Amino acid sequence: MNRASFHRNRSQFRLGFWLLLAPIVLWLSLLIILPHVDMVLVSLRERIASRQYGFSLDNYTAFFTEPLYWNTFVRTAVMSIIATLMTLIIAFPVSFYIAKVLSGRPKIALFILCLIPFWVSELVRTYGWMILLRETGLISGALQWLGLAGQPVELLYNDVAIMIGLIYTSMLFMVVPLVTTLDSLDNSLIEAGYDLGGNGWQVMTNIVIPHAMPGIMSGCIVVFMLTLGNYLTPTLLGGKDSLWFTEQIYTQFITRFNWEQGAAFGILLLILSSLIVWLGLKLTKQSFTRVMS
Amino acid sequence: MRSLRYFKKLAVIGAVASAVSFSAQAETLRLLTWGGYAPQDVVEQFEQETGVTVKITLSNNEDMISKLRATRGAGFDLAQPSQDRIVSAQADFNIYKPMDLSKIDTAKIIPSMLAATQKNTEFEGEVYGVPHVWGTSGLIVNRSTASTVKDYTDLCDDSLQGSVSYRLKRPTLIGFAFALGEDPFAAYDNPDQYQAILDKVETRLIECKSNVKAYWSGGDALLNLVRSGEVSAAMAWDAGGWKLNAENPDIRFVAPASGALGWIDTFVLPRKTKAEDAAYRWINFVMQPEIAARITESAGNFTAAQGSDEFVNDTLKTQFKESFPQAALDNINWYPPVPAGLEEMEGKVLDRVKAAN
Amino acid sequence: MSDHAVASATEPRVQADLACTRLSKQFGAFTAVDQVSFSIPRGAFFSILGPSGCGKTTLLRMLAGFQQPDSGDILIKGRSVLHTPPNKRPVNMVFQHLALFPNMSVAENIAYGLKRNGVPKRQHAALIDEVLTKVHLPGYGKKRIDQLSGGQKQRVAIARCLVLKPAVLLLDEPLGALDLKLREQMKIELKRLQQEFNTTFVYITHDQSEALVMSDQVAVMNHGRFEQVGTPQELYYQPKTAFVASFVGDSNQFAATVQAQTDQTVTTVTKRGVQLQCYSELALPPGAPVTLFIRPEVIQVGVCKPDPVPDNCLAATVLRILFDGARSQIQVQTAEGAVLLAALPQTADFQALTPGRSVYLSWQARQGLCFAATSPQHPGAVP
Amino acid sequence: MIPSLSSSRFYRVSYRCYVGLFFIFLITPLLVVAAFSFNDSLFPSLPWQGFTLDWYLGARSPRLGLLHDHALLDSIVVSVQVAVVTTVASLALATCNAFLFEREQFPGKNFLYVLMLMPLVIPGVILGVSILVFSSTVANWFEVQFEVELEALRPGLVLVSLGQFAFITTIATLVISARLRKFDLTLEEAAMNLGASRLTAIATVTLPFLRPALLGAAVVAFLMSFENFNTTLMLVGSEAPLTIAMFDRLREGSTPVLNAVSVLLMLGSACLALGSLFVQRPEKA
Repeated sequence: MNRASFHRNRSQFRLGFWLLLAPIVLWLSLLIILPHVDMVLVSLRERIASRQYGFSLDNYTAFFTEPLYWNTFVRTAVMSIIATLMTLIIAFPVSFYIAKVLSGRPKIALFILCLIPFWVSELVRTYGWMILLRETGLISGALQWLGLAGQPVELLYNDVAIMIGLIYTSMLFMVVPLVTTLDSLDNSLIEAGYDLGGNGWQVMTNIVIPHAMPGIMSGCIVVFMLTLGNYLTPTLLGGKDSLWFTEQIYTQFITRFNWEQGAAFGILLLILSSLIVWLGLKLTKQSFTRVMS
Repeated sequence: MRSLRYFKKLAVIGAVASAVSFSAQAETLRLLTWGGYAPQDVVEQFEQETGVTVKITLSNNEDMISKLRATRGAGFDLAQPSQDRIVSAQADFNIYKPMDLSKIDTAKIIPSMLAATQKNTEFEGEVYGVPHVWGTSGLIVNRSTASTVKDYTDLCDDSLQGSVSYRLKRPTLIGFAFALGEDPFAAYDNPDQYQAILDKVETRLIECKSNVKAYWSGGDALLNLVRSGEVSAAMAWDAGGWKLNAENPDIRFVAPASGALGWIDTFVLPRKTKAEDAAYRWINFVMQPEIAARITESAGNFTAAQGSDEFVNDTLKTQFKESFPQAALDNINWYPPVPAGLEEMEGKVLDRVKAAN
Repeated sequence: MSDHAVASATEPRVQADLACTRLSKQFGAFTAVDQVSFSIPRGAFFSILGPSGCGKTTLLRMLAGFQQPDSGDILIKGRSVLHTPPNKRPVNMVFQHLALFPNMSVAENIAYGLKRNGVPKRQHAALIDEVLTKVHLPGYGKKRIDQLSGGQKQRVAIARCLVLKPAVLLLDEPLGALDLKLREQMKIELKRLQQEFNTTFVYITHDQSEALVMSDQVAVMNHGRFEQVGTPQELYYQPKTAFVASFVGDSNQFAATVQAQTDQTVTTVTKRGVQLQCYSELALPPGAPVTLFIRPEVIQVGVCKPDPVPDNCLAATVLRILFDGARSQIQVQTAEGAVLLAALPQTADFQALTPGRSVYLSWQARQGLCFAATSPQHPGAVP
Repeated sequence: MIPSLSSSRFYRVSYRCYVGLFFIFLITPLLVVAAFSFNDSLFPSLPWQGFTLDWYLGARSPRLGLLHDHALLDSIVVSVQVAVVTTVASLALATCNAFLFEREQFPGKNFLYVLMLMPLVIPGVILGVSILVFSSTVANWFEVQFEVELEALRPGLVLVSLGQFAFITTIATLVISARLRKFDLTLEEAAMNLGASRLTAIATVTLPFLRPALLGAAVVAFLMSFENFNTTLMLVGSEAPLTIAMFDRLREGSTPVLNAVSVLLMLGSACLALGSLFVQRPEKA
């Protein structure tokens, strides 16, 4: 009847339970919780003199009083949201095509084709875009050859380049959950939608999208997190104006040796990301655990 | 059952791999250095002569300090930060170990440089650095497209829209300060005055921003920018300029009118160095004139090794003389040690420049 | 009410392969198995029949060791196995969905238990061949599970257990997933196997036909208790409770009140006012509410009034014909409005029967059963 | 919309074009990287200077090819070591987690589950930073209190592996849990019924059932570790894994030897991905 209870009420399995519980607790506490607690503590410290530190909120006030940090923060968030939405818009028709239009061998082939580029390091992918977009790169060359540009065009080092890089790099994490949820949608539901007089748009908004919502949200969350936390793409593709919050964190840690400020930024980024994810889930009425697993 | 065996196999491989990777090898010299300072042939010769394996990590000043800061001076056996960045880092983070000059063949080092480094790297009565490679930061100019550039501020000339590059790091601030008629080094000990200079530089750099194609961060990246013609004038190291000059005579390294910025990269011992002997052996090895000359050829910069010039090829010597007539040589502004706290002020300026539109 | 059902089997006999005494199991406030006692003689085919949720699966899982009883004892070959873990009990189980290991071949599935029980490896092949021959699957050892048909899987699942020569084989509705034809074949096959291996089978099912066809003894279980234990014939012809009467076989059911009782013949009046004669072993006071059970096949259908008039005779109109070959039935309505099902006689007279015709229904009082209406009714039958 | 519903030819053709464009978008950067690894030029951009294999075979600087570039080759070895350790560790823990979440009931289970998912919503850089900060705190404390130097807690391969392990475990747990959820528990009971102890039942029945998921998770974990950058960047010590080594070179503006490494990576990843598909296929048939 209740199978789980059978495993529970046998004393010999209690030991097994603790043995299963111990590693996960160790993992989460030592590698996730305590480090973040410690990061909060460090962020509340300030260098008073050489090798002397004291409690202070300055690292946070610096964030709020220095418009630069604010701007970077907002810019990162806004660009991440835009990149996430654009990834969704680009990926959805393709996912739908793979999940619903195709079947059998072409379907598997196309799905794998979707995945393979992403088994390659993000660095390589970004590198590819650098080669394509730079002034002496392929696209610029092609434009000149076609006579569409009279002189080399610089396509690298601007926000569009960052956006392309971000979307490209996140695509997999959108396509996979979308294909999975769309695949689980019974074709007859779509047929029924038409049969009952719906048009394409209505069927899409009333049947397909509500069904795919968990997949959409899970894709969006993962893509958003990856984008927000991306360091490579904005650094390599972004130009002289490119500002990314992770870059700020990196700079504080590596270039300025200012761990205290970096830790404060880290905490702020974490709060920001949690807040946006939470808002997204609230707006779409999805549950975190359901969406993520 | 098969999968069990599979995992056992995996586990064994994993264990072996980790044992190999994580066990510290005593006879290894882990060198934290700049690109070109430890060319492959020199390393091979050293390894053959001493039996010590050399493991190289390429880095720059900030990276070096931050890596050593994170490890509190462990993980590497010998590092090569610039002489002006040693004392403040030592004061804040205690990451270095005093140098035992008696173990170094000081006769092989140019005395004036040794003395200067000794003075600049002294902290609480101990000396931390010995000089190795020295050079300057100045301007790389493509004469066919940017012949007007004579000083740092000329990079802001309207004719150079979108074809200029420099690093968004402290040398740029210092260089511009000199070009704007200030003496930032004199203001090192006066934060208010220094801030005023920085403000001035900041304004200028922000005005100048539309000229910038990209801020470079690695030497070769800049070379590629100039080489491909994407950038026609840049603030950069002399060695890069000479390298490009050899490929394309139109490109030259120019000592700016307000003076090139002179730096000396040193040898320092991280506090928890595990191969101190090997480190001293390496220092003495690379300071031999012939070896030092080979490093000069690879790095493009001259070393502090006595008499190595003889072994350096003529092209480099000619290039050096072209870029540095006596007046320019005398005009070099050598970096004094950076007092702690200054870099934070500079950092904020750099951030604001980056953020400006 | 069910106490008498188990009275004959409370004390385990020495001969019994399996015996339970006052076995109980609670899940929170819910009593799944309530003081069940029984014993099964060696080599018997014993079925436990009951609706889903009656506790039969829980009972079986306690026998297999997957669930600990709250109280009571389980004896296998006279020894208590309460503290024996499932893998050490001399019982084996054929699971509802068979639980064949999909990653192993047929032979590997059968060898699994041999390996665990320390049978030397060199004997495996012979044992496997032998058992596969007995289940009529010779040479199937190399096949993968997903290459087998439903019936073949059944046999492998049984072979996998029987090769271990268990004292008792437990079967948890193993035919549930099969289609009707195959199920009919497997019933016969199971019976044959049980006789060939001469092993005690404990078979649980909610399908009365499976239980009746195969079993030597059937226990009807409801709400955690055994309502009645007996041979299939006893259950069918002499149900001891209303539940057994309704659960075993088809019945027309009527709620009625007692008018009078003479000996074992009871005169009742249904809610619609039809007077019917029934049989009851128990004394029922006049006015007591009762439930009547009349099986469709005992009802004689005639086009004219039978003579002499039997104990019960009703005039009715044919509502519809439910044609099902040999099992065809007619649905009729009496003048009072009561609806009944009756077996359609397979004679030429009735070939042309059409709805709207008048017929006479008749049966003897002994063929109608009557129980005090306290037990909840079986939901299947509509009066 | 779906094939069973009729649609206009224009719609179908334009839909197909869109999907085609999408795949061109996906594949072009990789093709370009691969193509330029054969360009006879010192840096990977136009003009095309002719075909060469120098970036694979070249023995002398500046045309130092991949096969002679010891620094790059070493970093590949480092990456493989880290990836193997991370994969084995995260798979072991993930399997435990899957059993814990799928089989056990305990107070606070939901909370623990949410906590287990957290690494998915922590940016990699922050994860790296926090582990760096914490391990430094611990190591410094030991140094001050006991004058012991815990080298493992200083940036280096141990921390890199731990950092990657911290989030890869979550992904592996999700993959393995999903498969374990589909496992019919009666199979384990059947095994016990046939005489197996609980552990034997798990080893002989449950783990073989999980095998495709374990393999899949292993491939994913290996690749994620191999290509991880954000977390590794903050934790790396004297030995750099490939992504870090490549990043350093990229910042420096390196030669097309980077393209050559990339081609190697693509081939390796493709083999691994296809191999894992091949391994999983019979299970689905």
